[in-house]
Amino acid sequence: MHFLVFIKQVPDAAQVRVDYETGTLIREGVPAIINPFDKHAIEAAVRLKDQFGGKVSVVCMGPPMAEDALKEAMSMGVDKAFLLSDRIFAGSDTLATSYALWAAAKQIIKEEGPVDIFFAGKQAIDGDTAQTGPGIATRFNVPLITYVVDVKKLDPEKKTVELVRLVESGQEVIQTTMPCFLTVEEELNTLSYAPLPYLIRAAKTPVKVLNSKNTEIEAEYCGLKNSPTKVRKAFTPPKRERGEMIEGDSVDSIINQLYEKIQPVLKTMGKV
Amino acid sequence: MIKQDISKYKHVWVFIEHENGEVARVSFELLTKARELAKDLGCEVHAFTVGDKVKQFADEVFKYGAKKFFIIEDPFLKDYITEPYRDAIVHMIDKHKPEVVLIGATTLGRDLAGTIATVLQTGLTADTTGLDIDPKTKNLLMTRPTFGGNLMATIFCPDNRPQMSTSRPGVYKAIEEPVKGEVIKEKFEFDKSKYTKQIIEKIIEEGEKVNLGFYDIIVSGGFGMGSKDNMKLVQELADVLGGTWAASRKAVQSGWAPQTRQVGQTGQTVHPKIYIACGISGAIQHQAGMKSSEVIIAINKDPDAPIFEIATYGIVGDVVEVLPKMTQMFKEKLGKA
Amino acid sequence: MKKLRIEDKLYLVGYNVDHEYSHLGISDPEVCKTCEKKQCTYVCPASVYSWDEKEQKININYDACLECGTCRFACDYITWKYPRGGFGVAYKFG
Amino acid sequence: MSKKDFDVIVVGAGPAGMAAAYVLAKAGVDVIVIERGKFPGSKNVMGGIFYRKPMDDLIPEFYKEAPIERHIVEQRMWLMDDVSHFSMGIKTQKHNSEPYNCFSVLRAQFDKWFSKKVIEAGALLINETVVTEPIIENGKVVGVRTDRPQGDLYADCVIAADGVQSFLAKSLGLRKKITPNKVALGVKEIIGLSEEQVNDRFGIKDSNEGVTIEITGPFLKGMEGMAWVYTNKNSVSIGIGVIIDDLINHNMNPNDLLESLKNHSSVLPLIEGGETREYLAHVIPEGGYKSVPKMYTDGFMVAGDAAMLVDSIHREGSNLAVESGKLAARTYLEAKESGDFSEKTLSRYQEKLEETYILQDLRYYRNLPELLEEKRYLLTEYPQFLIDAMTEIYTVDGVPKPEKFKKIKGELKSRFGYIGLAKDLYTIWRKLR
Repeated sequence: MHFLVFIKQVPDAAQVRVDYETGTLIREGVPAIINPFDKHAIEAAVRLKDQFGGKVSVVCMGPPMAEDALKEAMSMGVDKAFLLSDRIFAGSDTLATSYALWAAAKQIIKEEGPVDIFFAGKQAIDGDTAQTGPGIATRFNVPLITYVVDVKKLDPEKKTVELVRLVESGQEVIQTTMPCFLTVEEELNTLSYAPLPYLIRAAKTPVKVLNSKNTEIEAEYCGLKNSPTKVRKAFTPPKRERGEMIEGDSVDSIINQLYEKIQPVLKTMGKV
Repeated sequence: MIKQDISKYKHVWVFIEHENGEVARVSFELLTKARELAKDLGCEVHAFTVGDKVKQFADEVFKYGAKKFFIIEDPFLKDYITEPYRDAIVHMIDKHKPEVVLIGATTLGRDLAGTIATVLQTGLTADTTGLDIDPKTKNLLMTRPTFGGNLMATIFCPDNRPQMSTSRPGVYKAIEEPVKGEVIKEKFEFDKSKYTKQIIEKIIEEGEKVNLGFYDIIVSGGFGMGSKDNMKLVQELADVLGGTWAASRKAVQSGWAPQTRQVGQTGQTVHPKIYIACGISGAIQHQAGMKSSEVIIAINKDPDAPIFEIATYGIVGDVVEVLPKMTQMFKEKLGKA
Repeated sequence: MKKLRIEDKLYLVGYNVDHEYSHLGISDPEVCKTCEKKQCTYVCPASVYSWDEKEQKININYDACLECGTCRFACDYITWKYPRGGFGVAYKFG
Repeated sequence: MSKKDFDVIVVGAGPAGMAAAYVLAKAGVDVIVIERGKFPGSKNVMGGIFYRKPMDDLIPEFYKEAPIERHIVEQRMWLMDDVSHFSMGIKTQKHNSEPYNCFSVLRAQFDKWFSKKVIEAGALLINETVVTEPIIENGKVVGVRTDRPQGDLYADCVIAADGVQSFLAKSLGLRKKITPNKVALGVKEIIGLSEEQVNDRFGIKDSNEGVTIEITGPFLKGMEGMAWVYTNKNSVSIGIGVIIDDLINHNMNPNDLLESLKNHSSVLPLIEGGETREYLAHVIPEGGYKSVPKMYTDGFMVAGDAAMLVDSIHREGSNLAVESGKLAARTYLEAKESGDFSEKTLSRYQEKLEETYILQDLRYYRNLPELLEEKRYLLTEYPQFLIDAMTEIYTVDGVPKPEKFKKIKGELKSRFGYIGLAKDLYTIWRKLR
C-alpha cells in the first residue's frame, strides 16, 4: 500500500506573541515546526504501513528551510520525502495551494505508484483554514473524511477502510473505498518515540525537490496573482482590558446582577 | 486562475445547515447578517439547502428574511455525506450564480465549504468573525482570526464569484424579520455508483475524548476548587448552561480532571462565547488558552488573582459557595428547574 | 521596572511537554517530611518544586523545568534524568 | 570488537562536540553526533560571550557568516553594593577591527549555524536522542546506548561532550560526585531593546560594536558569584551566576536575585522599558583545575563542560570547549593511525590540554575556589572598602583631601588591620603562585 501525507511547516503558534505597541506579531526566534495535526497524520500512515506493508511518502510545500520538516517526518518512519518549492508559489491562497499540492502529488504517484490513502492534518495552526486538504481531495475526486479520530478497520483486499470522525453531536463511523483522503485530529494516535535507525536514515537520505520544472504544475494557477482571495489588511486584536467587578450584599444579588449582564449573550445563543 | 464574468452573479446566499430535522442556529445568525450585507449590495437574501425533507424549514427561513429558499430534496441525501451534498449544491450555485455564499463554520460547514469552493474554482475565507461590504468596490470583506487569535486578517475575493465564507457560530445575533418567501425546488440526478462513502453508525454520547472547541459555553475549574469532588460543581453548572466543563493545568495535575479537558498553553485553546473560570488564578499560561473568549466570568477568592485582569465580569468569592447557588439560580432562570 | 513573576517568564520559554513521562522524581518522599530547609522549593529557577502542606509531599511541576540541574546538585534525593529526546525546554535565543 | 556503526560517536552538539565532529569529518572520519535537543543550541545556555581564536583556527573568518550579535570593543568591571558601583574597564580600538577579540552571540542561533557547517563537512547529526549510558565490552567503551528503540550504536571511540551534567563521565567513574559548592547556577534574561537604545545606553556608535559589563561585590550579600550585562544586536543579555551552596545557605531564589539585579539603580537605566524575550537557566562547573577529571579511558574522551573546563575568573567556557573538542579529535586521528584506541594512546589528549593555555590558566587559579570559599569576605569587604573610599574621595563636603586620605587609611586599618591585610595579600599571592 502507498500512503501519501501532506504536511506544512508552521511557526510554533504557541510561541508567537503580540506586540501591542506596533500591532504586529513577534516572530523573531519562533521555531518552525511540523504542523502538530500533520504529525498525527504521519504517525497514522506509518502505523498502517507497519501493519499492512507498503510505504509512506510525504510532501511539503514551502521555502527551502521546510526541508527540516521533511527530515523530521522521515525520522518518524516516512520512506520518501518531497519538498515542493518554487518562487512561483509565493502568496498562494488555499485554492492555489491545493492546486500545487495536487499537481505535485500526481508527480509523486508517477514516481512512486498509486496512493491508497491521502493524509493531512485537520488544519494548520497558523492559518487555521482547514481548506487545503478538502481542496486536494476534491481535485483527486476521492472521498473526503475530515476530523478523523480513529482508523478502525482496513481491508486491503476489498480496498475499504472504516473510520471514526468527529461531528458536532458526537462521532460517526464511516466506511469508504480507497483511495480516499483523511484529515485528522490529534486524538487519532499518540506519537511514537521512533527507533534510532529511522533517525539515521532520515539524516542520510536527501529530500527530493519538486518545482515547476520537474512537474506539470502550470504557473497560471499559482501564486498571489492567481489566488482568488487576497489579504487586504492584517492587524492585532485590541488588548483585553480589565472588566467589571460585580459586588453585592449577598451571593444571590451578585448572581442576579451577573445574569442580567450576560442575558443578552445567552439570548444570542438561544439559551433563553 | 480561471477568469469569470463576475457581473452575472447576484444575491447573498445562506446555507441552511440541519441535522435530525432541526436547523442549526448559525444558519439563522447568518441570515440575519446577510440581510445587512444585501442592503449594502442592493440585492436579496436567499437561503439554500439540500437533504431528504427540507421543505419543512421554509417557514423558519422566511422568518429570518430569506426571500427565496432553494432546495434539492432526495431521500439519498438523508444523512450528510460530503460528496453528494457538494454536487447538489454546486449544481444550484452554478445555475443561479449567487454573489455571496455564507456557510456556518461548524464541522459540517467546514467539511463542505472547501470542497464546493474547489469545484467552483473560487475563493473561500474560512472561520470568519466579521463580514462587511466595501462601500467602494462592493466586495465582501471577510475578517478572520489567525495564529490562535493573535492576528486578524481581512480577506477579499475581487475577481471570482461567488465570494464564499464560513462564519463562526455565535458571532452574529439571530433576529427575526419575517418576509413572504418562495420555495424553489431544484432537481439533481445522482449517479449513485459514484459515491462510495457511507455512514455505518452515529455515536451521539460524549466520550472522554472531548473537543472543547465545539462548545460556546465552557465552565472551567482550577486549583481553587479544592478537591476532585468539588469539580462536580463545575460540571453541574456546565450542564445547566448547556456547555461543557474544563480544567486548568493545576487541576489536571492534581488528578481532578483528565488531560483532554485542560485549557491553556499546554492544553487546548478555546474561544467560546462564555468562559467561566472558577477558582483559577489565571496565570498567563492559562490565559493563552482562553483569552479570546467573548465573555470571561471569573470567580476567585483572591481579589488580586491575575484572571481578574482579563475578566469581563469578576466575582470575589468562594467557588464552593458561589457555584451551587449559581447553578440553582440559572436553572430557574433558564426554565430548567 | 515591573517585577516579572516566574510564571510570566516561563511563558516566554518554548517547551515541548512530554505528557507521558516525568523526568524528575524524588527517590524517598518520606525524607521530604523531615527535611528542614526544603531547598528545592526555592533554589529552582523555574519553581518546579512546591511543598503541599495538606498532602505532606513535594509537588513536581516538571513541565516548567529548564533542565539546569540545580536541584540535582542541591538535593541527593531528587532523581534527575534528561527528558526524552526532543522533549523539554527548547530555547529560541540561548 | 564485535560491531561498528561509525568510527566515532560524539555525544552532544554543543561547541565541544561540534568542534570535535568538524575536525573528524574534515579528516574523512565517519562520525555521528547525537544531540538530545530539538536542534543544536536548543538546550544550550551561556552568558553570551564567545571568543574568536579557537573557532577561527577551526573555521577561518567564521564571524563573517556566523550569526554573531556584536564584536566586543569595551569590557567593564563593576564592583557594586546596594547603592553604588565602582567601575573599571578597557575600551580599545584594537578590538574594533578584524579579526576581533570576542563576540556576543545567542547560542540557540549560533550553534544551529555551527551544526550546519559540521553537516556540510560530512558528519551525521541526529537530534532528539538522549544517550543514556556507555556500552562497555571487556572494560573498554565500544559504543553508547540511547533512549530510542534499537538505539545502540558502536564505534572505535566515543567523545563525550554532553555538558555539565555528563552522565557518561560519571557512569565510567571518571567524574566524582560534584558537590553544590563547586557549581554555580546561572540565570539569565534576554531583554529586547531597539538597536538605537542599545547603542545610546552603552555609548556605542556602530551597531556592530558591543560592550560587556561584569559585576561582583557586596550586592551579592557575601555569596560567591558574578553578574553580567552583555549587548546583543537588539537586546541585552543580563544574568547572574551564584554558587549553588550559597543560594541554599542564603535561602535565595535565583529569580528574585535576578529581579533585584535588574532593578538596581546602576543596572536599571540600561534595560528599562525593554521587554523580556526569554528566561534561561543553566549550571556552570566552577570547580576549576582541581575538579577537572581524568579525561579519557579506553575508547573514550571527555570534552567541554563535561570535563569541567570552565575558567570562571575570566568567564571563559565555550572557547575551552571548542579547544578541547579539537584536541580530542586530533588525538583520535593520531590513535587511528595505529588503530589503538586504548587508554594509553588517548592519554595524549589530556597531555595536549596541559600544554595549552586551557589547563595552564585553570592551573594558575587552581587554589582560588577554595580560597574564596574559605574567605568569603574577600568578595564583600574589600570591594565595599573600595567603593566607600572612592565615594569619599569624590564627595566634596568641605573636608580637606589630606584628612580624607587619612580617614580612608583609618578605615582600612579598622576594617582589616594591617596584619590581616598583609595576610590576605600573602595568601592570594601564594594561592596564585
